[in-house]
Amino acid sequence: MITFENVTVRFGDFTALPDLSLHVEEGEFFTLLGPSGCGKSTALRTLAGFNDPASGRLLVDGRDVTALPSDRRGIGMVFQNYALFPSMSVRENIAFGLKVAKRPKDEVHERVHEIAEQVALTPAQLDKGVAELSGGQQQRVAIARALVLRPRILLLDEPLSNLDAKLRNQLRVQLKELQQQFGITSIYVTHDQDEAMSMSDRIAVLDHGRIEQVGTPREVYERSATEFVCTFIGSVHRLGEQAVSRLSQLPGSPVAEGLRSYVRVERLTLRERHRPNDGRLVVDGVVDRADYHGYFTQYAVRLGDRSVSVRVPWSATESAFAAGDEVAIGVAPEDVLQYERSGPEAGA
Amino acid sequence: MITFENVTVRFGDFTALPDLSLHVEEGEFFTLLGPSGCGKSTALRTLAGFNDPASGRLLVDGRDVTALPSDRRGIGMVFQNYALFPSMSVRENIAFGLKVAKRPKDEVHERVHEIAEQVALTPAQLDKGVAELSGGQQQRVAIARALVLRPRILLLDEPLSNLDAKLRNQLRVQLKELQQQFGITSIYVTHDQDEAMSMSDRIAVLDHGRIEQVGTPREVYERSATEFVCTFIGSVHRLGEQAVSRLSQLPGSPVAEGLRSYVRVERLTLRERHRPNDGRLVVDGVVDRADYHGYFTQYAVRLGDRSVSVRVPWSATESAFAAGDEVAIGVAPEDVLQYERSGPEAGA
Amino acid sequence: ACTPPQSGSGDGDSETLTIYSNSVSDGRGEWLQEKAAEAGFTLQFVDLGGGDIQNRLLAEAANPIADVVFGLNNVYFEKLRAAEVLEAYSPSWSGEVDASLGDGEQFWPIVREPIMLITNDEVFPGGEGAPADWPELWTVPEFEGRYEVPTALGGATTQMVLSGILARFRDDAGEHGISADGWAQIGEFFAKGSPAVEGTDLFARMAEGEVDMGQMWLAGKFSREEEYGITTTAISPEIGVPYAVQHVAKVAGTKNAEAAEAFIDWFGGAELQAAWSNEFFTAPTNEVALQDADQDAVELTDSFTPQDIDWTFVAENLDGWIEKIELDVLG
Amino acid sequence: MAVITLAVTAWFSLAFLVLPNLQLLAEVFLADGGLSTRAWGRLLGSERAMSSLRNSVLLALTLSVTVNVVGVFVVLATRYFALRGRRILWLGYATSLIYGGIVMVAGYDFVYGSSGILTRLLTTVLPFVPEDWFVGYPAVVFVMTFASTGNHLLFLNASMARIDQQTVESARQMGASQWTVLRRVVLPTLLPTIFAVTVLTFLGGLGALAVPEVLGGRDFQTIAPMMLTFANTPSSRDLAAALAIILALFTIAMLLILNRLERGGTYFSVAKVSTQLTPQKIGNPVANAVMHVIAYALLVVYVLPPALIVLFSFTDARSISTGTLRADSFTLENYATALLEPTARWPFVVSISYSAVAALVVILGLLFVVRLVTRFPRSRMSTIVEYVLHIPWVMPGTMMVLGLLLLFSTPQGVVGGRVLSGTVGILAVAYVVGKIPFTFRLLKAAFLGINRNVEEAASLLGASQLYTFRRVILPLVLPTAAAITALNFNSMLDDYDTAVFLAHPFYQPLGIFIRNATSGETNADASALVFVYSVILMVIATITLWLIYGGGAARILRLLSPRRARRRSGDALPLDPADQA
Ligand SMILES: Nc1ncnc2c1ncn2[C@@H]1O[C@H](COP(=O)(O)OP(=O)(O)OP(=O)(O)O)[C@@H](O)[C@H]1O
Ligand SMILES: Nc1ncnc2c1ncn2[C@@H]1O[C@H](COP(=O)(O)OP(=O)(O)OP(=O)(O)O)[C@@H](O)[C@H]1O
Ligand SMILES: [Mg+2]
Ligand SMILES: [Mg+2]
Repeated sequence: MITFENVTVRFGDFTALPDLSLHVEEGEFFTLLGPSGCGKSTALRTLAGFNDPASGRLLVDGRDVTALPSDRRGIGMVFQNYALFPSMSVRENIAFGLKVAKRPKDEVHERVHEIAEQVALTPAQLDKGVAELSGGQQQRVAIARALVLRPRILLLDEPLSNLDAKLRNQLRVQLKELQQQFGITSIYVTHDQDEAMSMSDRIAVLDHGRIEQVGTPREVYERSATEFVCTFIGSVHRLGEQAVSRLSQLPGSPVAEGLRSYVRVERLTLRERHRPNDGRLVVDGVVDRADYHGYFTQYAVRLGDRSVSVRVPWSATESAFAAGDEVAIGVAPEDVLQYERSGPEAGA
Repeated sequence: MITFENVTVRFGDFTALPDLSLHVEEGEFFTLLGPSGCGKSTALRTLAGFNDPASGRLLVDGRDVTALPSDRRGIGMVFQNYALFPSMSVRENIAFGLKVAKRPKDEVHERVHEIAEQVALTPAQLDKGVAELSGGQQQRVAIARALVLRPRILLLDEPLSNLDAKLRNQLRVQLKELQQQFGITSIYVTHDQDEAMSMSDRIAVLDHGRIEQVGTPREVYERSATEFVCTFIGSVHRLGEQAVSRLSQLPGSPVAEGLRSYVRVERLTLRERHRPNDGRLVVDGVVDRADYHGYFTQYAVRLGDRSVSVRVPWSATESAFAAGDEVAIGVAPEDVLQYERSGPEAGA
Repeated sequence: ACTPPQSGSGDGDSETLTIYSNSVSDGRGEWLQEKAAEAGFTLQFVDLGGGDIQNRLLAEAANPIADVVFGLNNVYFEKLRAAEVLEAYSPSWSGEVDASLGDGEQFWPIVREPIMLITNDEVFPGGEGAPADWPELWTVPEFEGRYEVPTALGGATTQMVLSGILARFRDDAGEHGISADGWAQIGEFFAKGSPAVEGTDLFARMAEGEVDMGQMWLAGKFSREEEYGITTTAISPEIGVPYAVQHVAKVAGTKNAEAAEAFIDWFGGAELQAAWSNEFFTAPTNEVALQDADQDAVELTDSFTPQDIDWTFVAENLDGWIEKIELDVLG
Repeated sequence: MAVITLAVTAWFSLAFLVLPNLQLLAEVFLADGGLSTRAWGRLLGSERAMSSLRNSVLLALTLSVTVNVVGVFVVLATRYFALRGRRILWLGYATSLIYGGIVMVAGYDFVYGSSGILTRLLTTVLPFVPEDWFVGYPAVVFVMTFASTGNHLLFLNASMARIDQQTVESARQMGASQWTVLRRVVLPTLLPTIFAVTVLTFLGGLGALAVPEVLGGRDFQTIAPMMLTFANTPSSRDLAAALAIILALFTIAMLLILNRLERGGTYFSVAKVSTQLTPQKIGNPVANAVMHVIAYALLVVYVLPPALIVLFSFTDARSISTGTLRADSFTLENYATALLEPTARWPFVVSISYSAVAALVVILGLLFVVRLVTRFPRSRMSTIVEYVLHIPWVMPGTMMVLGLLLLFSTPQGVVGGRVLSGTVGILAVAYVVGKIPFTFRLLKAAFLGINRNVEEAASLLGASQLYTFRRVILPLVLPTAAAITALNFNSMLDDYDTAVFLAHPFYQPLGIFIRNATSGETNADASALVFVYSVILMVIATITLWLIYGGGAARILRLLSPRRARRRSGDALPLDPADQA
């Protein structure tokens, strides 16, 4: 449905997107993930028609829209900086698109109230000026303004970044529902892995304007195509050469020597010393610090002169450790992710 | 060190903070947590001197600063809307405070570069205009601008909301380090529970401008004082009356009947049926959907006509389920959180 | 109030004559309109200063809007004629005026008025001790700084005064037809005078004692004396004073040629000129009108000798004089 | 829409800006079949011309500084700082907007002139002060400075309203003093507007006519009167044109410098949602007191002259010229003459209609053009359009007008083969042309203050360019647009220079009427009438300003269309400090 065909975008001499190609299917929930400044917003804005590509084409439904003005692309967008109309009330902001489309008054009124309720804005807030709202409320106005039009294509640039976990979950579910109900093709920018993982059909991981990997959440997480993807998504621990060599010698181990090797921190096991090792590589260490995170605890464990962080989920059967406890860290060979020494140095 | 004494803040007839009292210790990392629009920013802005309290006093170091102009309160702040100076370059934005303080040129230059590096801004970006930065880059400029002054008191209003997980973690660690190194007393606003949990010495949970609970992360999470706190922080599952009654009958159970009862979703266990129950209440169900989240999987389990979501951390020893699998959910009586029917209806 | 008060039915209305004039202010326009209506003319005035009328007529040459122009002095009419803006017409009363005052072909005289040097009677009681002619202003030391000199050179009166002075130094070999001495003299004139103050009348300054004398035209002298409560005397030099003679002419290319001609015949005729004189204290050039004209006005006008000035020469050179004065003399 | 705008702009510029001037320049410079260079030699050889030119440039440069200093202060006192009685201050300072020219000089003369109030005071206390102390360069600068701050009051106020309050807060809170915040954060964001008003001031200085003429004395005469004389003398027009070209060079230099400084800057708030600036309390009590004292001292400076004008408009010519009042000085005769004259009403109708039409046309047209130019700031088209639209600023008014008249008195293909001179329309065209540069410059400044994202958002919501413009952009530039319209309207009411050549005989505007009633060549001395007409014009100007700033228009609109009744903080014109009270 949406295709970026060798799109290049420049700002002066700075190339924000060098040669981006991407295809998004009809009805898909597609996520752009990547470090701050990698060009996610630029990609969305280019699709919406606000940045002129220096070269390349944009296709929507097979039609070349590269030269089409943005109001005729039929795209809805939630802007990263909200871009609310400062001179209008919240209600006027949300109703704007409907009024443009000359919907009857009653319908406008009804739909505005409906969407406002969905994003948890009260009727009293509807009549405030946008500058009188809290940051999160402003963000919700931006979401409501885009959703109320039920566009066929929806671009969302970090739409939930200023919301609390509860509301965030609620809106995630609603966004996803709306998206499925109306078959809206969505491109979503988020820095929140969880969000990306749980909502997306596919994820594209970007770095410096280049695509590192496109795949389902599971593919991207478990079979990260590049070292960058592996280290960017989730927390990983980089294994030392010695550990890799020992892992490769375990029976039936797929681990090869001489490659950069990582293991996701939650796959590390933390046990009392001297428990059976289940075919893992086991290394002894001492707990340095335990950070309580609610449903998991993050331990900093000292192994000689290095410190490794291990994330241990809450579990009724395993006991908790405190600073100073002597522990053993275990790594299973099948959990090791390995990469050629291609990219620049990337630590864990 | 910082005291809010019965502070009331109004906007017109709307009371954003009714009678807020709060005490933050020297060197403490204190977090304000609460739903969007509950008054977190208002509280910070009042402390910084940008909102005049209708009544009440603000004390810093025992000194009444309520009437002091904001530039004489010695407080640093990262604004939720960034409040960058549009007419200045990134460098000038960051150097602003130092120049105002008439620091020598060399020092300014050095400190700007140092802090820029810490927030991962490149020298090339330093010379851009702030409008040419990505959202996350702008946020980092806002952070750098406040940190470079090493204020004794630092107010941070959702300083990391637009950053990707990796950078976020990195900056969290740096913030925390700086805070400890210089003994900066910090008040932090975030909507991210994880962040609140891992960074804070204490957390205040706000709702509608009122404090619901103040305590350490563990207290707030495990011994949530009110139903609001319990349901706002983390994900909980509300237990039906029948389940509560059965739980109360288990041997040595602290569960009482007739109260609203919750259990945190990650404390729910998901097992194959017919395994031993370890003194838990066990309910049979069928897996509806499994959402992959990387280091944990969220299952929607159907129990008769209700659906319960259960978060199962990745674990080598437990097997994964798929939609249609028959499972048993277990609840331990000591994991049940109970509240009087005081507040308004609050679902899980 | 959404239609012009005097218009008939708008553009190109054959009934309405458009008349450019600099002498219809002070109620003269209304009076004339009334009289004209009785005579069957509908008039619409464009009331502007002499220079402005000239410029406007020149610019509109290709598509004239005016039908008739009157009230300007010889210099302007000479220039209009040179630019072929006017059309020859011999009015019915052409025999009743001294045709040599005009060009005897295109523009015809109606009213004449002396341009004078006046002195404050309080300083020079009865003209005692006053200068006898313009050159004394800058040659007699006592008068230095006591006479007003113009600063803006666009006004008709100013131009007459300058012409009156410069014409005495005609030298066809000199710059702009004026001898070097003439330029030196005019330089002295400006250097030793007290520059006029924009927005402050000569009489106001005389009343304040800032200056004692300056240029004025006949009718202006009388109305101002009353207003400021001072009396003045006009100098009557032997060489004479410049007369501003007002003329009337038909504009070339007018769409209402016939009506325009009829108007000119009526306007310059003895009857109307006499009435005009009685109403506005002027001296008509129409000899037939003289008998019924305001005798005081005629007498006063005749009490001065007309200075003998070659107006064609002046018209040819005046712009150059003004330019030179602006650039090299003032300062 | 861009295409239409561009096409219309191109046609209009060609027809009414470029061709008429080319025609005139050709006429004056190509006198005898060849290019005439006579003018340059004449000018360079004239000591007076050169010194006048020097004086004009000196005045323009001086004013660019002094007017900005006073103007910025005035804006701070009425909009930025929370001073007591800001509304009164604003009204007082705004008096400079409702009168000007020779009458304004007279007003100052009543205070500082040889028989002025202050002079009498001074000469009594300090006998050695000469009566005519108020003359020359300092006096001219003084009067013109206070006369020219109106633009600051309107336009700087409007841009100030768009500054994000939180940037001020954050700067304060990083330890910046109020002064530093102002200098480093607030003023830089206002630069486009400051530049725009600086250009206006600079041009005002270059073209200064009445004030130096009266107050300059022998040593400080400027070039404008000379240019006026030359422009009105057919054979000397090449001199006027040559002078115009010299002034144009200065103006272009100024524009180039300012455009360069302006380009590449960011002047819109980059905040997610910016909060409106509220007046700042001055923390330091001494500074606060000083600020109040200066503000009110300035109020007196501003208000005395117009107050005296109103007072003296009820007296006879003699009292006016001598600046003295006696019990029997007062008379209503002047008002009677001015108001009861039977034909007096029509010119008012004509002038108000012309001014309203031209003010609206120019603002509406330029809103589109400026939007185009600011959308594509780096395109060559924008640069060309921008410079072409500045032509009327560099050509002397009379020359512009003559060019129009000359060109359009023969059928011109560019206007469909029609003859325009003699029609009612040509005066309106000239008015529009004359107001283009001023309008363009200030509108551009306003547009630079809008964050592009907002516009983008609207277009994604399906709004056409036009709709976006109307509902999103317009409310944001409305304060400035309204201010421009008001000023344009007021300034055209008493226009003489344009009307004198172009007015249709049946539709002659007020300026001609007033000039006829009051010119020095009428028989009666009409200086008293000048005052009366000025006061009447002041009343009209005040009504215009009230309509726009005092909420008058809003009130009327509300009566006309209840749907628009609700005024949000954003649409309210934030210029009137009362809005923030
Ligand atoms: N200037 C104002 N005028 C009127 N109401 C305001 C103003 N500023 C804030 N409010 C209201 O006060 C309440 C608290 O706002 P505040 O900005 O403190 O919320 P917050 O807790 O920071 O929320 P968020 O997490 O969304 O940023 C909100 O309901 C908001 O609408
Ligand atoms: N108008 C501009 N002029 C110059 N450079 C720009 C401009 N807009 C963006 N950039 C640069 O282009 C790069 C990509 O920006 P973009 O906004 O697409 O990043 P992003 O991936 O959305 O980041 P974030 O997650 O921080 O919002 C950044 O390095 C940014 O500095
Ligand atoms: Mg972005
Ligand atoms: Mg907030």
